[in-house]
Amino acid sequence: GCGNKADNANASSSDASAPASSSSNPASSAPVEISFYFTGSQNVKDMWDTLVPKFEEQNKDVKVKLVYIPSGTGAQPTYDRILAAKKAGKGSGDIDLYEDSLSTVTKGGKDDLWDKLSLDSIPNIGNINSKTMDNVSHLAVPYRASAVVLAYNSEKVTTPPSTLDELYEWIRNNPEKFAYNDPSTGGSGNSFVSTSIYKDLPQDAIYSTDPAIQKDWDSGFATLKDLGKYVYGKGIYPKKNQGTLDLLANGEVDMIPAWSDMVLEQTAKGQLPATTKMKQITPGFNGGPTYLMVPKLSEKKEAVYQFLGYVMSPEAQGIIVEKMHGFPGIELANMPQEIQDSFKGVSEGFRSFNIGDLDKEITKRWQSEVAAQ
Amino acid sequence: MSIQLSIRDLSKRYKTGEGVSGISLDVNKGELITLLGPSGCGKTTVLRSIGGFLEPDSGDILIEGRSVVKLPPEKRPTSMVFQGYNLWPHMTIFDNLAFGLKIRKMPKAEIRKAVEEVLNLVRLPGAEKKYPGQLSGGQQQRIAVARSLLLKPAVLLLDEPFSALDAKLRHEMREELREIQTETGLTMVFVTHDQEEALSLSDRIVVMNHGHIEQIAAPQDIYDAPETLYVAEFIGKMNFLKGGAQEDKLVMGRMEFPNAKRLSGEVVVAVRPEDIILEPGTRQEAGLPGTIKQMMILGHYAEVSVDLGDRGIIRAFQPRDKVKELHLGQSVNAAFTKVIAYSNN
Amino acid sequence: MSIQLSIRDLSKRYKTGEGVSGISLDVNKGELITLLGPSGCGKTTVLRSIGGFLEPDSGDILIEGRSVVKLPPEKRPTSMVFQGYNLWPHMTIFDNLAFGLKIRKMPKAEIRKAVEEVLNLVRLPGAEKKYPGQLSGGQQQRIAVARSLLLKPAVLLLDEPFSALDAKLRHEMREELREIQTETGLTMVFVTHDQEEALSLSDRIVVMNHGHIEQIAAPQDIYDAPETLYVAEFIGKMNFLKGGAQEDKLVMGRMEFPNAKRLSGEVVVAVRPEDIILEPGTRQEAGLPGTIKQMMILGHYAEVSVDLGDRGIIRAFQPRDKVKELHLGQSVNAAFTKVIAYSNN
Amino acid sequence: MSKTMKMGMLGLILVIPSFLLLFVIVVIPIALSFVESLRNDAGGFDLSRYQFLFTDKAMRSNILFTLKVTIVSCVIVLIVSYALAVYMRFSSGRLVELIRKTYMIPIFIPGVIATYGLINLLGNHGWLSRFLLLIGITLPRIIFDQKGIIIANLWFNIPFTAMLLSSALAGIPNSVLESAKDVGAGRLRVFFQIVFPLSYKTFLVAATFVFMGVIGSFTAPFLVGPNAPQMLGVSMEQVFGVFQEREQAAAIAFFTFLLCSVLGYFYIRSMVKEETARL
Amino acid sequence: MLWYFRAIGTRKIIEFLLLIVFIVFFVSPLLNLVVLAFSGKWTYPDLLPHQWSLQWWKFVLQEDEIAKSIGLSFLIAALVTALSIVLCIPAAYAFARIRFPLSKVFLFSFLLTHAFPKMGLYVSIAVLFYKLGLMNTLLGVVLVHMINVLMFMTWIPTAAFRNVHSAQEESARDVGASPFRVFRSITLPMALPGIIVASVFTFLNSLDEAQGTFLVGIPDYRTMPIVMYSIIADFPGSAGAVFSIILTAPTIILLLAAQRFVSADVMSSGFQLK
Ligand SMILES: Nc1ncnc2c1ncn2[C@@H]1O[C@H](COP(=O)(O)OP(=O)(O)OP(=O)(O)O)[C@@H](O)[C@H]1O
Ligand SMILES: Nc1ncnc2c1ncn2[C@@H]1O[C@H](COP(=O)(O)OP(=O)(O)OP(=O)(O)O)[C@@H](O)[C@H]1O
Ligand SMILES: [Mg+2]
Ligand SMILES: [Mg+2]
Repeated sequence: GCGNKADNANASSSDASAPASSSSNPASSAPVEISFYFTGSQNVKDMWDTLVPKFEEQNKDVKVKLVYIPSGTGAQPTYDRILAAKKAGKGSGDIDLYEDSLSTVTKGGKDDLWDKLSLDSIPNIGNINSKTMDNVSHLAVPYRASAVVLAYNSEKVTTPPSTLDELYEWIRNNPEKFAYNDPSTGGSGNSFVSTSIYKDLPQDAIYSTDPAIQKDWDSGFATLKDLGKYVYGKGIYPKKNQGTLDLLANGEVDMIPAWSDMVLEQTAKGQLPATTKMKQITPGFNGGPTYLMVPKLSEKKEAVYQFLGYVMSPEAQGIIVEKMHGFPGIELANMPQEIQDSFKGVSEGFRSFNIGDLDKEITKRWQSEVAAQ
Repeated sequence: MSIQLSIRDLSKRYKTGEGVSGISLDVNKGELITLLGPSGCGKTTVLRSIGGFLEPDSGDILIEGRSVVKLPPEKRPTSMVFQGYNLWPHMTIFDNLAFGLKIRKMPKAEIRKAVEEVLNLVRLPGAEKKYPGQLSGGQQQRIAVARSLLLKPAVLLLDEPFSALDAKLRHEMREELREIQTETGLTMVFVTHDQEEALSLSDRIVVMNHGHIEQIAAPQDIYDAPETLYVAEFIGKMNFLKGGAQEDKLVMGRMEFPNAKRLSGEVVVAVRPEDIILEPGTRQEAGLPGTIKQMMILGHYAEVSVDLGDRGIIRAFQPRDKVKELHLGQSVNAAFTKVIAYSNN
Repeated sequence: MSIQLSIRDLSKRYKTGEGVSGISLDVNKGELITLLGPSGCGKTTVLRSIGGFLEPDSGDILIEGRSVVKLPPEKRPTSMVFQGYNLWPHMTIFDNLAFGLKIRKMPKAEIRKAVEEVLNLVRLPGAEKKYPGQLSGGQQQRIAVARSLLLKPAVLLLDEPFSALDAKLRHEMREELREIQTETGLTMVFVTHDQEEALSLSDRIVVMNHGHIEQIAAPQDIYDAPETLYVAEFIGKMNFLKGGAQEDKLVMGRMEFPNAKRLSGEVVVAVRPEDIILEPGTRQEAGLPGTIKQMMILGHYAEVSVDLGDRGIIRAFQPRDKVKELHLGQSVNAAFTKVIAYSNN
Repeated sequence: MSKTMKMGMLGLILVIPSFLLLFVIVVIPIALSFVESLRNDAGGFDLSRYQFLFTDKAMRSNILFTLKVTIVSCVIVLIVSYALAVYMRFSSGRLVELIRKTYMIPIFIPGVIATYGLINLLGNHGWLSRFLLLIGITLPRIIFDQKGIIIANLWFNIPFTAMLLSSALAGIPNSVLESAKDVGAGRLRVFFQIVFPLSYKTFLVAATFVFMGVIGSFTAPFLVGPNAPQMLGVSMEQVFGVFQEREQAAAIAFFTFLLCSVLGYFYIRSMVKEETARL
Repeated sequence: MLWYFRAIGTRKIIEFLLLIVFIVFFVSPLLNLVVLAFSGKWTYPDLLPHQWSLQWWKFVLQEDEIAKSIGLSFLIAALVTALSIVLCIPAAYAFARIRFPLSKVFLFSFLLTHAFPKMGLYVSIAVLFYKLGLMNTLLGVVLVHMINVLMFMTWIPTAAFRNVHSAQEESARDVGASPFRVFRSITLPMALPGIIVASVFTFLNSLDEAQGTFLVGIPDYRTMPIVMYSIIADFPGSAGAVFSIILTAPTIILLLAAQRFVSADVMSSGFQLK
């Protein structure tokens, strides 16, 4: 996790951003085209659709082919493709840049799929919290982050809870007015579950991938199990992030954990009532950056680095923040002041977990213990 | 004889306007009466009204003096044999036959006995275990009749039960039905469009036309004295010729006949093929001259077509021996032994 | 007369062992020959072998002197009319008729003319635009015949073409086919299991039994002199009685007949119903005594069943007028005017 | 003889292309997944994946839940479809005509869309509950419940089943029914002793296809079903996609296949019987 | 349940009510989507939206992705239909007309497509397709779509061919048509209703296929249902409703166009193989 605490004040490298010039090779031949595979919801696509033309304008020698893989159900086809291509000895399967979550970074680390990214090839990596880069063994860059927050209907809820315990109490006092989604189908529910499970565990347990920790989950699961009868529908966990947002929108529940960017966007578009407000509790819900990875066997790494350099520049990050209503991938301190200001209130308590495959175990155990109770 | 079935001014019109009306008919106990008429004349409509499968618009139907119009089919003391697809293919012959009896809660042993008896009656003993699909068409129809007989209906209704069978089988079935009727003394209403079938089977024939009754009479009377031109056309083979009526005489060429009906002007003269005598040559005094156009041997007799020129072609039945003297294209003289006349309108 | 179709020692056995063998037959040009026999005797097998739809195991088939056994159906100068499902429901009558001509690349105008002509021939002028589904069964069969006629086949094959039609229509169609044959002079092989149809249509009849030919002869000869008991049973109505043969005499009760075939011992004596004379009372010298069991009027004649006691029941055809003198249960004397005898094995 | 050989060859040649396709996209994957399902954690081969199906509490309840939903759906679908088919067979009128013309449409409506519509209709604050609120009834929970899955199954399967059955009923001649009435059979007796036995084969066909369709379904149970227990289709997807246990998913798939095979056996047997009877 | 058996008076009423329930059951989910698609603001517990709007139509129609996906879906559906006709019709003809060894085994093997759970099948197929290099190819998508339709495409035409009476074929041979001509002019046209029904079914089924496409065709082959999935996942009700209508429209139009052919008898004959 990038561990972007709000008090990070690592502003030093902010002017080191040299987006276009860093490694451009003016071999004035035909531009190199790189294939960039990414997932996410519609707004992610919009964001890249804005960003890429700007980049191409500044870098005539590189073209970015955007390949959008819509979010939904199913396996991880792109990852499997890169893996299959490697096994078949067919390079990177024409995938030069790939965007996904932390678990894929970890998985690809094991399968030795990702290229190691260094400050030398991409100077703008310096804008990123170095601890975060170490966490992912420099195999990926976090280019944006979203936080999970409590979204609530301010007409019904005047004083929102500010800690997890207060939240539990609120849930118990307002039966069926809180909902979180099935953790296997969406990050916001997942975040609520893992935050609850790690509530009473030591601070850095959230960076541990040691399976031994599983036995310490018991009390967390006990709480979740107990909450079951107070949540929406006495134990209904909607599918997907949008599932709980729909419940909030039509007034069936008053409070949900949700991705800040989705709430912001949907409030702006009027899909959520204007009375919807957000609140981060402390310690914060498990949010998370989204990473960009370069397949080791890509043949166009130079061009990819060039693009990554641009993405990690404050200029690009500004666009990302604006489009995604999310957090920047680089340290907040490297961002313009107005952006820094806009994050007051939400960014506090933002944490990021890195528990690797344990996440799967959580969903599994949640499925059999909480859902199936 | 007591009246078993009485139909009183029955009317039934479908939405299309077709149907029957003004049907009145009394059937005596033990009588076999036939409804005869061309396709679409309403025979089935009458029969289904009796059976309860159609609700008449008006009129009454009495069986043994009791009105049954308000009863559903399963409550009526009638039983029906349909043209085809009569048996239930998923049941054995025994179950087919026993079905109605079981509904009547007859004890098992009795059912077995009754089924055995009726199978003997229709000459299919031992067929109990077979399925309908394993029987020939004729056998199936016999079982269908047997099934109805078992229920000892007050009136047995048969809707062209043999028309799906081939000629030989049809003949056999007729005889058998006749025998069964003699043995059981059942009252039957039989529907057919085959006049030969009607003639051979019936005590009386009801000739229908376009939803009404044309004539009710015994087969011989219908054959000998068809009341209307329509009946004459429909029953038996008949030749029609133009003729003239003069007071008490009917005149056709050189032939004269008595004018029993006192017709006048142009008339239609009907002659049965068997009432025509053909003589070689044209010298005869009476009779019409013609030439032989076609000859067909139909078993023990022959059908000879004679071209009478302006008067058209007539068909005559001749004994087989006689035909040996005739040949195609030969000039002959056709004399009529008996004619019936109808007014020409 | 030249021989149009010649079948030589044809054999065809299915895997089941059923089929035909030793079939030899010559058909003259312009002749209408009928294959007659009970269901399953192999009529269709022979016909389909001629048409090319079956490959014979052995034997030869010659049409106009040329062997055709090796040709596929589309190359043979034959044309076939099937029992049903003859027409192609997705084509208009015109297209149905024109299909074969188009394949023969006949010019359009000629096709139109030919179709019009043949439709006149089968008495359905103006039916070109209709679809088969819009015609009645009889009309469809007429079109089927027309389609075959159009191709001017060397031999026209008809496999029970009328058996799906009802009795009246069947009669009509027979006459029409006869007329068409007279007009066109086509050579035809006609399959039927209806002996009446065979008798009325054919120039010659081939009676088949269990895959072989029993007798080939003209209808009259077949009727008058059935060679075998089987043929006698199959053609026309026939009564069978037991009798004894003594040198040159056949003896039955008080009656004696000449023993033309020189049989001896117990024989089966066959009598046609029309060759029986019934006289009231039992005083007659010749004839067998019996009682009347059933009478059915069949149009211009009547069928009377007479119970001869030990000798069984016989059926006699009597003129209608004669029957009026008879009644059920009456004692009668049955005398035979003509009999045929068969050895009893 | 050689001709039958030739025809046989021709038949095979005509069938081979489509069968080959079937082989590649269905038979091989089934075989692969069978092999996969036998692979244990250690990489060896045994039945541990299948054992897990019956030993794991959640999995066991998934199986039971699936069977329950499937059987309940089948029973309701068959009853309602039968009623509908009987109705269409024996009634006349404009309404029936309309139904006859349109009842097949749902067969062709994309599953996602119908499910989506059902969610919006039957949800807690859905359209139906708004209507029921007017007359003071609160809608019981349908979406996120087995009721939702069953209702969706009804929506998807009734038209198809009714279609099969109505064509079977059309094949029963009126006279067969009338002769039963004629010998005195009441309405229920006519149905149970004549109509049903005569359409029983089609009934079996319908039951087979409804069963197969429901037991392996994914879209509807995923979108409207409860979080637990899950239908096997959903569970399979979760095990494969989220838990990434390919072998276990294969075992679930194969187990479902075995359940379907039971009905498939009866179906094929009855069809083959009919074929031989026909020849 | 046996409405028709009831006594006249109450029977009519019960019958009518049941029919209404029945119709409502099938129509209302779709109707609900229509209302939703045109709604602006529609909060609980209002029966109808208090504000109608075309906002989501504009939104959905502006996405050029949608037009692209519709085009792609139709292309794929057409390919699937064409390919399955080419592959399955000869097989259907063989099943109906020719006796050959193992024909029943072949015939019933098509049932496998329905007996094995789709989800499991897709997963295995993905594994296989990676090996064969069919992932994210048009051919791969087309093949996956064919899984659903192989059975229909074989069985329904088989029944249709069987319903062509052999006398009808023979009489065409008889008037001089070669076997091929017989097939072209007689057998095929007569079996056409069955083939059309199967093709329509195939086409629509391919238009609707989502799971398999998702696994095999992503990322390049984003068909309508895939877009639908992501819209359901990421957008609120109204957008999904709009898209549902857009997605359903071709189905309804095609059905109406083929209405003459789509009859219960033709379809169900395919499952009974009589
Ligand atoms: N259910 C019906 N609805 C409308 N018209 C009908 C109905 N049933 C019969 N008809 C019409 O009523 C007329 C008489 O029909 P009916 O069945 O009684 O004739 P039929 O004498 O039995 O003829 P067939 O010898 O062909 O059986 C026919 O014109 C027929 O078309
Ligand atoms: N394809 C076949 N395979 C095996 N046996 C057959 C086949 N076709 C006919 N048979 C048998 O061969 C015998 C003769 O059949 P064929 O069809 O020639 O009889 P048919 O005289 O035309 O009878 P019908 O009057 O019933 O049409 C029958 O016993 C029949 O069962
Ligand atoms: Mg009738
Ligand atoms: Mg035959």
